[in-house]
Amino acid sequence: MYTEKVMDHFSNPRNVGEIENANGVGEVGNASCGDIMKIFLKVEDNIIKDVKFKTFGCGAAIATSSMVTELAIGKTLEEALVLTNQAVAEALDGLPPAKMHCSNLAADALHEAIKDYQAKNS
Amino acid sequence: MKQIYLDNNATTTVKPEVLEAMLPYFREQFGNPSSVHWAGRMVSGAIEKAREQVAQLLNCSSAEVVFVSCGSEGDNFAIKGTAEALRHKGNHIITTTVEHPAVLETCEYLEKNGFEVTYLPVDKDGMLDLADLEAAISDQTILISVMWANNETGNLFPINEIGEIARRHKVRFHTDAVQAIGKVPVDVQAAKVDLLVLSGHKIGAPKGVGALYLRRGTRMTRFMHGGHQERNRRAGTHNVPGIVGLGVACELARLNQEKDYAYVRRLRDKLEQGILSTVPDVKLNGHPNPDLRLPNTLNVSFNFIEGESLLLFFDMKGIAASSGSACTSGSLEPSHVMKAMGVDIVLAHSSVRFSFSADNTEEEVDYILAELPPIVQRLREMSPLYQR
Amino acid sequence: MKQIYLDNNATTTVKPEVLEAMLPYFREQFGNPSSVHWAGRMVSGAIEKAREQVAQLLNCSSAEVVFVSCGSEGDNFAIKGTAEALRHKGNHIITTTVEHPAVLETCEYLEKNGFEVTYLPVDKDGMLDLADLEAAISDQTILISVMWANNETGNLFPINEIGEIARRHKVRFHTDAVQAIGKVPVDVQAAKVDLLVLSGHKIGAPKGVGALYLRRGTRMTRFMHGGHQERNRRAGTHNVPGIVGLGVACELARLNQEKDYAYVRRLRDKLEQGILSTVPDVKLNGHPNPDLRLPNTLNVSFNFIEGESLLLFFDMKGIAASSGSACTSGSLEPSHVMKAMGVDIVLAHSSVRFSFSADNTEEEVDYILAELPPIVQRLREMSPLYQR
Ligand SMILES: Cc1ncc(COP(=O)(O)O)c(C=O)c1O
Ligand SMILES: Cc1ncc(COP(=O)(O)O)c(C=O)c1O
Ligand code: FES
Ligand code: FES
Repeated sequence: MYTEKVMDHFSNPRNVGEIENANGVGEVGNASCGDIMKIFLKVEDNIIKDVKFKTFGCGAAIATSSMVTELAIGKTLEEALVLTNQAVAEALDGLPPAKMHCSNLAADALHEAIKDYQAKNS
Repeated sequence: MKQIYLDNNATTTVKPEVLEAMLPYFREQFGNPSSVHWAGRMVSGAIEKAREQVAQLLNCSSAEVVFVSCGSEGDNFAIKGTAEALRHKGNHIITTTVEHPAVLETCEYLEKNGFEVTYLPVDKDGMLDLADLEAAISDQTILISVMWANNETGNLFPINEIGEIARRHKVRFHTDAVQAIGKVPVDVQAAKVDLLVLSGHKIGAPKGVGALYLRRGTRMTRFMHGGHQERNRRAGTHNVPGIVGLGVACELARLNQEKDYAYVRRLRDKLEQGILSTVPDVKLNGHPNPDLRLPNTLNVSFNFIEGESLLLFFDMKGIAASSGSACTSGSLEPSHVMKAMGVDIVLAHSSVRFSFSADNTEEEVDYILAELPPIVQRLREMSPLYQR
Repeated sequence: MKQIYLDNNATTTVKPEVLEAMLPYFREQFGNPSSVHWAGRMVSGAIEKAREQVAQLLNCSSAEVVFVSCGSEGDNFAIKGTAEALRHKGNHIITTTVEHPAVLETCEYLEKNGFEVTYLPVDKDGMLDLADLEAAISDQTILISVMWANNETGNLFPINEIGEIARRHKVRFHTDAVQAIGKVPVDVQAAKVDLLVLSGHKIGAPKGVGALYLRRGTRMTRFMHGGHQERNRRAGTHNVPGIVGLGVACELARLNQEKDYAYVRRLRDKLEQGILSTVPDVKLNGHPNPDLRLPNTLNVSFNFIEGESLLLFFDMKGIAASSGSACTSGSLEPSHVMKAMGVDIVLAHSSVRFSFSADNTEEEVDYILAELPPIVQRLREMSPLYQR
């Protein structure tokens, strides 16, 4: 059902955890649909220096969270803001159709975290 | 890699004796039992023998057994066949909120076609209130459909008492006994049921065969129209090997169920107590009294963790279980059974069902009890809901 | 004792390659394809492979194939599912007087539920008049259901032309292709059918499995309510070994049907010519042009003799065939197909069907041609209708 990349990111998720004094935090989803994703950012000079995540959700939810952290690290905020859920799914070699809508929210969580950072720093 | 199969409520492996009995019916004795020639005669006796084996397990007469293709067909037939046959008498059906979709979706379909359905609630332990049931009966009520045992929690419903009530009010009573067969004694006379459904693949027979017990004199509209098979009650060429296999599986169930009950019960209780005593923040789903559940079923919620991800981690250790999480089924809602029991939404998403068969071993339980806590811990550490 | 099986339109033996492909799915790969763990994953690929094999035979996309439990279920689903889904558009169905009971009895059931059904007559050769068909279409017509090939006579209906007419009038078209599959080429695109039914046990797959081709975008009400299997189109745990077997049988049919056609056609023609030239007072039932019949089917009436007694004498010689006699089926009426063709009542009772498979041999035909005349003669001498 899941691609090898999904299983890899699910079983060895990258960047799990919280950042002590994150300067941006974003959360999406809710328990009723089974997915909650939380992204923590460390931004310096408009560049994402560190990202961590915590996720309650299925295999796809955890894998997309892990993948989005890998994709975001080192990017400028502008670059990160154009990262889409679709791009995250593609980086994982695709997701099962049933999971595309429900679990593919990681880029949204990242964008929320960036907006949080921007709100605090403007 | 170890393979520990603890999903026997989903499906079972075919028993060796069952497969052996079936094999001659694919190529050597392949006839159509409706044919008059040697090829047909060879197999018609086999069908009748299997019918007798099913009847013995249920304590009914073989003429009351109709072979169908699966549990879902049995439920569709029982409910739609009753609804149409008794429509002139009334349009009200009583069932529960925790039935299998084969019953629930059939009832919802009938609601779109002029029937009224009462879905009885369950309490936090997943049990019915018989006073509710009796109060729901009106002069329009034509059918009560209550499952014998719930597939997710293993809860056993008070079928004999419901049979009493139904009989007293002269209302027809159907029970989906797909999960009960072979796990607990099932006697259609004692239970006073009029219609009962079972499915082969839950008891060591193959997928693609089931049976409907149809009490003598129960008027039904056909569900499968066509040829005159099964005394005009169900059309379609008989699935001869499947039916032979179902017969043998029922005979094995009759001979072994007492012994198997004690065996799987011991394994299940050990896993249950082990999990409840070693893993924090878990909740048992279903009736706390293990006597009121199937001996083979354990359903627990591992708080803060979504069920599918738990199953996938279990799977990496070779452990096959199932979950009430929405995400495993591709639907958006978590288990309707958990919802009906009022289980908190996160706990509903984090429920896992372990279901045993007599093929499981105590070593397997030990292995799970060793592997499970670190997996739970690891996933909890990823969860935004978990605070140490 | 010799065993010569000439009743392949009733059922076939499972092909060795089919059984071999199925065997691992009873005990080793026994999982439920809906499960997420190893046991489920092992088999879900097998289901999709089989779906592809069915799709290739029919020239459709695999997403358009729905697995069911038999041909009868396929016909019930196709017709009832259309009737309910399109009821708002109209209540008229067109079919023929010579359909299988799975179609006829389903239509009769719908007649009791507010539908109107036109049963098109056939001529003495068992053929339809396409002008009749077109004339029967009204603005209430929601479905045309015409079989691809008749099970009793082997007659082939002009499916491509009917597809044209249906498409032109924007009426949905269903064909029961249970007898055509594996015997003649079946292409759902060329034929412009919207729904097509096939059954495993007529093509060397086991009993208890079939498939419905459901053209993309065809709105249907479910027939089997329950779980979300088959993309919500048909509930019930998949019959994994049966589906795997059906897939292999379809692949074998695709690879071999041209060769098999020529082979069984030669045997059938030899038997046909042999009987017609050596036995007096016989009548061929079905179209006199053998190109307009299935290559494997021969239906002849042996005047003055009741079919069942012929079959029983054949059976004593090891020859398995079937008859359109009322007495073999337990009903009182002789074959509705013979009746629809206007066959005289005595001839209808005396009809016998021989149906070949590629397992039959020329020696078997020689044997029958030797054994048959004295049997016929003997029974005729018992008959009060026979005057030498
Ligand atoms: C033309 C036709 N349609 C439908 C069926 C029913 O198929 P099944 O026996 O698989 O239900 C048959 C065979 O009995 C048949 O010959
Ligand atoms: C309680 C219950 N009823 C009905 C069914 C349906 O049976 P089947 O899968 O044979 O259609 C199942 C199993 O899935 C079940 O657990
Ligand atoms: S958490 Fe529900 S589909 Fe992923
Ligand atoms: S001739 Fe005996 S039943 Fe008809």
